[in-house]
Amino acid sequence: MTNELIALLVPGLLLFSAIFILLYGLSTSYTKEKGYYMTLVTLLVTFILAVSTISEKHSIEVLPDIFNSMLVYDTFSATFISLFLFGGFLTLAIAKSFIDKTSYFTHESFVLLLFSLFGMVILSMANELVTAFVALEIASMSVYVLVGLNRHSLKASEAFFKYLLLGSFAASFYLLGMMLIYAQAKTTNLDGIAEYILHTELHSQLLIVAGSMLIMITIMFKIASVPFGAWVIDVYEGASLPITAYMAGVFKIAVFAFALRIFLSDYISFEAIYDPLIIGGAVVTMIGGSLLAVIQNSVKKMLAASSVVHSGYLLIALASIEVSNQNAANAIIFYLFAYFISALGAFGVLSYISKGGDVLITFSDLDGLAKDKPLIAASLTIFMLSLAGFPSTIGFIGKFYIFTSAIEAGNTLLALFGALTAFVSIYYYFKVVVHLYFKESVHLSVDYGYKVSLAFIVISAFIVLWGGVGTSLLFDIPGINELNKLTEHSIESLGL
Amino acid sequence: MSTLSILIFLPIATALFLFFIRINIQIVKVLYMVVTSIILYVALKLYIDFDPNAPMQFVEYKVWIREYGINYFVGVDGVSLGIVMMNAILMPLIAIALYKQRDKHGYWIHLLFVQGGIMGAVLSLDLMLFYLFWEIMLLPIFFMIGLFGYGRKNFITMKFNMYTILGSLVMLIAILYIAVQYKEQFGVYSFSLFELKNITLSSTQSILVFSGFMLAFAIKIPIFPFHTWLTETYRSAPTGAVIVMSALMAKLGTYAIWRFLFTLFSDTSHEVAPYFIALGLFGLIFFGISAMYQTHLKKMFALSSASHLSLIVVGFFIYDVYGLVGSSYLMVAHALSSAALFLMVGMLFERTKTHYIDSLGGIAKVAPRFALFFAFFALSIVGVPLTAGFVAEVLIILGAFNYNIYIGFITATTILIAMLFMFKVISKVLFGEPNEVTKDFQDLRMHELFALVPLALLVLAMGIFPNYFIKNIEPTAQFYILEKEAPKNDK
Amino acid sequence: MLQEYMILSIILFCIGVVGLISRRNIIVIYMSIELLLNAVNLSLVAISADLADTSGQVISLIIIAIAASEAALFMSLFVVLFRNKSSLDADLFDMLGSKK
Amino acid sequence: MSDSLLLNILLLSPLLSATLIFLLNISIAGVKQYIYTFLALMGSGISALLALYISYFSYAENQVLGSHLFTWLSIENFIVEVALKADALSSFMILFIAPVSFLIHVYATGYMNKDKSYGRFFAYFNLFIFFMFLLVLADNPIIMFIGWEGVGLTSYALVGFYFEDIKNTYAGNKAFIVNRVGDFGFLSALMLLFIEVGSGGLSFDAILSNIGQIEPSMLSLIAFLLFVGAMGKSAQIPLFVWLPDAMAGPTPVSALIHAATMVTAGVYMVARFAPLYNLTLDVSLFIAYIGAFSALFAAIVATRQFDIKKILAYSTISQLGFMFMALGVGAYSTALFHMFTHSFFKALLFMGAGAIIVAFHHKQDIRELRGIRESIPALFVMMFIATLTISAIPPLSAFFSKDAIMSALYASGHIELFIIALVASLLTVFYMFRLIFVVFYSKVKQAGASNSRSMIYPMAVLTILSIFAGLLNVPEIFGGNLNISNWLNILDKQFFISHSDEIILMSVNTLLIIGVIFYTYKRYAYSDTIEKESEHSLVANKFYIDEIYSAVIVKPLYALSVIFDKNISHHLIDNTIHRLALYYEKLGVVFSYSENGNVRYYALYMLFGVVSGFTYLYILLRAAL
Amino acid sequence: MQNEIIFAILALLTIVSSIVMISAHRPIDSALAFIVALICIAALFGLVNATFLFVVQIIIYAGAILSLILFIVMFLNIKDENLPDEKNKNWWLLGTSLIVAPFGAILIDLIVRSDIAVNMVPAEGFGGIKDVGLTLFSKWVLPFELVSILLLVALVGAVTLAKRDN
Repeated sequence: MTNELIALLVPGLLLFSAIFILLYGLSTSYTKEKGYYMTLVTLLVTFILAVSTISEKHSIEVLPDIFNSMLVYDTFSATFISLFLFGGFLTLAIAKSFIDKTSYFTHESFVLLLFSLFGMVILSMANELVTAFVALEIASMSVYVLVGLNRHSLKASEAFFKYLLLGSFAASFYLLGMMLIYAQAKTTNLDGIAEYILHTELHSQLLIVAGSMLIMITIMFKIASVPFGAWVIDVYEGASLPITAYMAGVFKIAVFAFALRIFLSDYISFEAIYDPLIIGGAVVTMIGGSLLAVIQNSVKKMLAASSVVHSGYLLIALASIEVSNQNAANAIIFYLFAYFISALGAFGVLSYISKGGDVLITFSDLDGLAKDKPLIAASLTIFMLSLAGFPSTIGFIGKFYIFTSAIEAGNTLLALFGALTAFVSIYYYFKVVVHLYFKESVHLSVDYGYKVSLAFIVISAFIVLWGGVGTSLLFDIPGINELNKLTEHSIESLGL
Repeated sequence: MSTLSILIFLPIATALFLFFIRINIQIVKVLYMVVTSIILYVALKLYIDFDPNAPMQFVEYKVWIREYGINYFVGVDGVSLGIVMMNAILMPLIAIALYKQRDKHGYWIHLLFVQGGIMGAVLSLDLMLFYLFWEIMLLPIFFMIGLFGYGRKNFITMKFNMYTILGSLVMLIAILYIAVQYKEQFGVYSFSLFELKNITLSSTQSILVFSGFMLAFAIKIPIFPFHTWLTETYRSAPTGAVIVMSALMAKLGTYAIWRFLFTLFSDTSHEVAPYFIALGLFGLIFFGISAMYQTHLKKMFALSSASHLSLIVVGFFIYDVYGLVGSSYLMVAHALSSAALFLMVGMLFERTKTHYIDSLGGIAKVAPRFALFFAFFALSIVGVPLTAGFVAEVLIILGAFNYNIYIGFITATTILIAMLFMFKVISKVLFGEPNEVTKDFQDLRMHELFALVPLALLVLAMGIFPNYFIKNIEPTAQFYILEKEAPKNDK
Repeated sequence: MLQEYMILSIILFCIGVVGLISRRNIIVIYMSIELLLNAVNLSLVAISADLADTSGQVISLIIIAIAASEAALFMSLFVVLFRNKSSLDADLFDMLGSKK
Repeated sequence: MSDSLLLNILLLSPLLSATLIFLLNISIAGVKQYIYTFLALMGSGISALLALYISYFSYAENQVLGSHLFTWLSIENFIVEVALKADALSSFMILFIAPVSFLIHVYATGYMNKDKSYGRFFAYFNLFIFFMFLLVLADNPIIMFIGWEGVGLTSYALVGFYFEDIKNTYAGNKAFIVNRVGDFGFLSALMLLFIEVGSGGLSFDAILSNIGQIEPSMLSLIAFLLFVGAMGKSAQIPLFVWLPDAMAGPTPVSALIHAATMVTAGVYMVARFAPLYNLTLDVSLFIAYIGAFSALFAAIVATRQFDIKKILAYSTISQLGFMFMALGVGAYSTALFHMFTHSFFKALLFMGAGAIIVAFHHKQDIRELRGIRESIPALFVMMFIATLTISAIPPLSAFFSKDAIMSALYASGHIELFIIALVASLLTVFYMFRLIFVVFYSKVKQAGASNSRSMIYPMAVLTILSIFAGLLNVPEIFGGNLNISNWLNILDKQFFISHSDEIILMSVNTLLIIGVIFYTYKRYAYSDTIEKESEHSLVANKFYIDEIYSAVIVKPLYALSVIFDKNISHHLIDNTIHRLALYYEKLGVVFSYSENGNVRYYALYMLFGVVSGFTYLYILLRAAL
Repeated sequence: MQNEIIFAILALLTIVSSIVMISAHRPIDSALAFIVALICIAALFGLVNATFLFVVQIIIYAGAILSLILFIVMFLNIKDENLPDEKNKNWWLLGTSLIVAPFGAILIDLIVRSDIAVNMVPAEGFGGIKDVGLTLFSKWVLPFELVSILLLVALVGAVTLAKRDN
């Protein structure tokens, strides 16, 4: 199959499947099981399709005549598409127990999930601001609704409200920025903008600078960087666990797919202007996130707050992208993968043990889980270690790349600062471990069942470990080197 | 698989295997014994095959993360040999001494894990590999304290963990920094110790990077003022963990000073040596005096360890052949003695349920063998002749006098410092009339003797025939001294 | 005319922002958001006229469509919120905060 | 039998017997006592015989035995061989150490009879002898230091032998700790010596032949530090405090360690380094003064003690002071000779005291031991002879040795030293006869158990030695030829004193002594004077030296410990860290006020972000344009 | 010149009505003010020949969306006493205006500084339905199609959230 075909097939399949389930859901023969498995199969198939194109460097415009060069399918987008399709698959797979035990995962939820993934797929391929925006909105709106899926929960409604309101607010900044860029560059195509920047002086780029800044603010909003990310804890808390996992892991990747593309193609010329801003953003994000994370009693909120810190790390890497050296971009992709698999696992474990309830999972709810369910506890511990950046987990390699790239770009102090926030993060991540292992159990032994969910949790844990130490020396399974190669190809394919 | 890899990965693999397989605790213990015995056997073979005059031996080199030049690169020389041997010897002995007391899978699994971790950290010649092991050996200890500790164990294990990780993270940045510098100067990434030492750094840079490394080591050792995690942690930790911490992990900190700082920043190390000597000497006296008023055995021994570790630091930073050899020797000697002492404190606690010296007494009357060994190891800490500690202290003091006469005098106080508290311990614990707590004190059982006798013999052997052991360390030390004195070619 | 249009659009945008933040009534907040979008539209149309290129208008058309979809969500939001608390006061919905 | 083997056997036979006893003791319960006795006596007996043999050959044929066992350490220049050498000095040392040890062993088999820790005692005892031999036979100072520390260690174990009474343990601790303070000096000196001249080898010969290269101030420092070691071991001011307390040990221990052997190690060491001290006259004089003050001080304190062993202990300090005086003025062989005689009579005194103690139900206070002459006539005779000896009544052995010291002091020109020595020697007579008269010449009578023969016979041997040992070194004035001094052949300073002066000195001295004896007799014999003497006077309380040490050293250290651990480690550092963590969390709480859940505030933060970002951007762009 | 005057009047009207919109106490007043603003904006569209957009603006915004708002206001039947008691409303308005002012000022300054106008003369039929349609289906077909999906998503979402339980 040609890459172009796959580029069309993947979103097409998602869309088709979404609409099919939407319609099929009205039929009486529809059951939740069927919808679930259809979605799962769709994700698996599309993932396989996407992943088949990541092994080599390539870059094509998808139907350039019809789509007017608005879509680009390159290794970069293929990588990202594979990533979040895999993420979506994993979220759903782990969430099986949660979905079965709750009533509000109707067929629409699967539809919206597919739609959001569709939006993300387009977003990662979009090479034009309006297309990207619409794709982003498709993804966002699906997620807004997914957040508020549990209509009877006050929390979910409130989360939906906040996310929608602030999301729209942020979106309007994007539009304003896009308008300013368009006003000056007279085009919304990324390549066109890049060309304009290349051929003009700074005094005729003022609006582009301002507009790019506004777009960046939207991105910062989506990845929940301080001060634009105040929503994140509330929304993560309000949303049901699989959705939170989905947002934290998958959606963030999609946003970064676009952010990286736009950054590498356009913004990089303004590196000198934006770097201090991003660095400032990274610093306040890391501080703010870790401040909020240390005080939380709820594990979910802690994870939410800590996701802010992780955004800070990503911003470090973003600030470290240089014209001459784009290692930082590789680092971002790697880190995204590392974070997504770990966060997904962590939220997945929570969703697995939450039994579908709306209750907060506080730290003390985890007390003594290790005695009862050693496998779950071990997996959660591995995820925590990875999030904390403990060596031998993928999270460490991610941080390693980010810090290295930061130092390479001369941001040694920033890297040091990142290390210090990582230090603080040890506190709240290890707190989970302490509760899991060292506290006496308060509740009776529960059988959670759902070996499939458990299996996927364990698989994720293994990926986390393998990504931390894995090497083809031992087994012929792709390890760190291969992931690294992949990120490199992705970034290089942008220039093709 | 070759020797060093067996040393590193056999315990880890067994630990992982045991983690996933739920089997009878007796089988776990047997397996533990089998594995640690194999390790001991391999280590002994290594010791015999070791060629004192060759620089780095049994080297294994495999590419790990190609892009960043991170490799699985291990090797052993005179410095690491001592810790490897200690690690191999102590682990089975811990099991022999404790096998009746600990009926939890986790205890043994974590011990195996930490054995592998320490082996890895000691043998690594690649900075990232070192960092990896340096960090992961923390985990088993974290778990052991949390799972099997006493008192406010959760708080304390967290504190210990965070404290150590703070240092490690700063060190990580330092490692990355020099790696990036290497890349800028040589065009490729490398984390290999022997390649990184070729980089040229300005003096500010190298002092900063040095401090980054040193912070991690200083916390692990610990050097004043980074010691405040120490007493509480030792107090709360279960016997196995305390032994590992005091006998092995703390030594890793000092070992790393030699292995990494002296290799990478030999000039800077030399420049800042006076400060660290001063800090070490201060710590030596400070911890020694602090220990005087303690009544909790483990806290006191913790401070005693800290005092000796400060001495080791002094010995290293004196940076002549006597200091280096003496400190390396003290690392091993102190590992043996403190391991044995903590082991015995564990036995004491198991029998009397107390760690406070004020509530003990008269044990010598009811348990002469216990008293004998306890006194022997306590005295070996004090450094009486014919024990290993004496040899090491003499060498360090010699080095110190060689360095500077005043430093020499202060260093020589080490022969006084340990006595301040050790005799109090011996008297209060062993002597006097037995009281309510100790009147039914059971003397050493056979298996405990089996664990302690080899340690005692080794301490004696190292004290009486030091030359046999030191000949393995000396060439390496000489090599470092030569390197220090040789001018850097491109400066 | 382009600059004047854009300045007006910025002013409207700012007014929209003020309304969004200052008002507690969610309906007014929603209208402020619409105002933001309209402000952008205004400029786009002006740019389009200035360039003599309809693209700008098409974009604003798309934005209107987006606004419409937002409207749909907001309508359902009103319903959900009102159902829950019988009020559309934004300040009442603060139960998720992390304030200690 | 080769010579080096002899030396090795001499050294190792006590070690072997110690090890065997020790292993038997810890591994098998209820070993018959005679097995221990046999092993212990074998160990010390063999070495005693060998010692006599070796000394004889050294004396007669001037041969130097040597033995090289193995290399202890070899790092660069620091090459320490475990080598033994029996030159004249060493031979002289083992000449009295080994036999006295053996005798005390025999005595101890009686003293410790039926003791439940019989085996342990002899294990320590033999180990002690091993270390003592190592000390005197070592061919280099490092090995000597090992022996030096080793005797301290075994002394610690033996002083605290009856550990059920925690006070004994503390006495042992004190002994070891104070000794170690001296060792600190000794070790430092050794290190400095090595650094200065170590490249030429570490054997005594090598060192002493190279000391000329050391600059004088350094040499003085080394000499001083070495003497600090001697101070500790030989219980001189200010490091004497351990010795009286060390009497807590069983009496054979006091006899062997704290009278005859270990405490003399300091003297041996100074004599060993005689060439060095000959170059550092300032330090030598210092030694002399320390010796003088120790002699006087201890003698004064001894006059108001009531514990029979404490009196003897102070007497030992005092006698050691005499030796150091002699050493200080350069009369090395004189000092050594006094040490030689002292070891006999002081051991005898201690053994006698021990025998009394055993016979009279472990009473040690002379006020409770009154009137015991009738029940132990043999003991009385021996004790009396020993007292006469220590008083330097001619022609008993100490007369020759002490008189030689007095002459040397007088001749050295340091009259003040001479006067102090004279006063101290008179005080010696006073306190010794006070002891004798109080205990044996009393109106009250009491009966005690009789002593076993194993205790009496060694004492008898020692009595004979005490009487006649002086003949080995009869000065010219009595027609002797100073056999021992000649044999030792140490670089003694030569003093010239006319025979007439010497005779006057002797006679005056003797007369004074006899006068003091009479005074003492008047004062104490058949009188209650002793009951009236206060226990609380300045002298009885040893000038409050222990209290002063406690207040000046121990208490401040303890206070420092509290300050270090509590105030600095805990309050200052640890609490700062905790507080930092706490503040971080508090800051988190404060920060969480911003996360108040109100969506409009969230929007406001975004606006803040946007505005500040744009302000920054604008400033930057303005600057760029 | 005529255009400028009309622009000035419309701009003023837009601004005033927007301010009224955000400051009116009752939502119904806001909505009415918003209608005025929207119509003014539509007129401003018309002023630059965007005739199709003019129509769309009137129909969709002023017509559809606003009636939706009004419908909601009526449907939910929010009484005056149910309205939020916005005591500090004016302070908020003032404060936020002050905060946002630099943002606006900076953007306006940048716009003034940038010489972006090209002043192309529009062709005949510019901004008409045909013109817009052609552009939409040639150049912007992808966003257009995507918008359709977006609307579908919104629809599904709205239904999901607002539907009653069965």
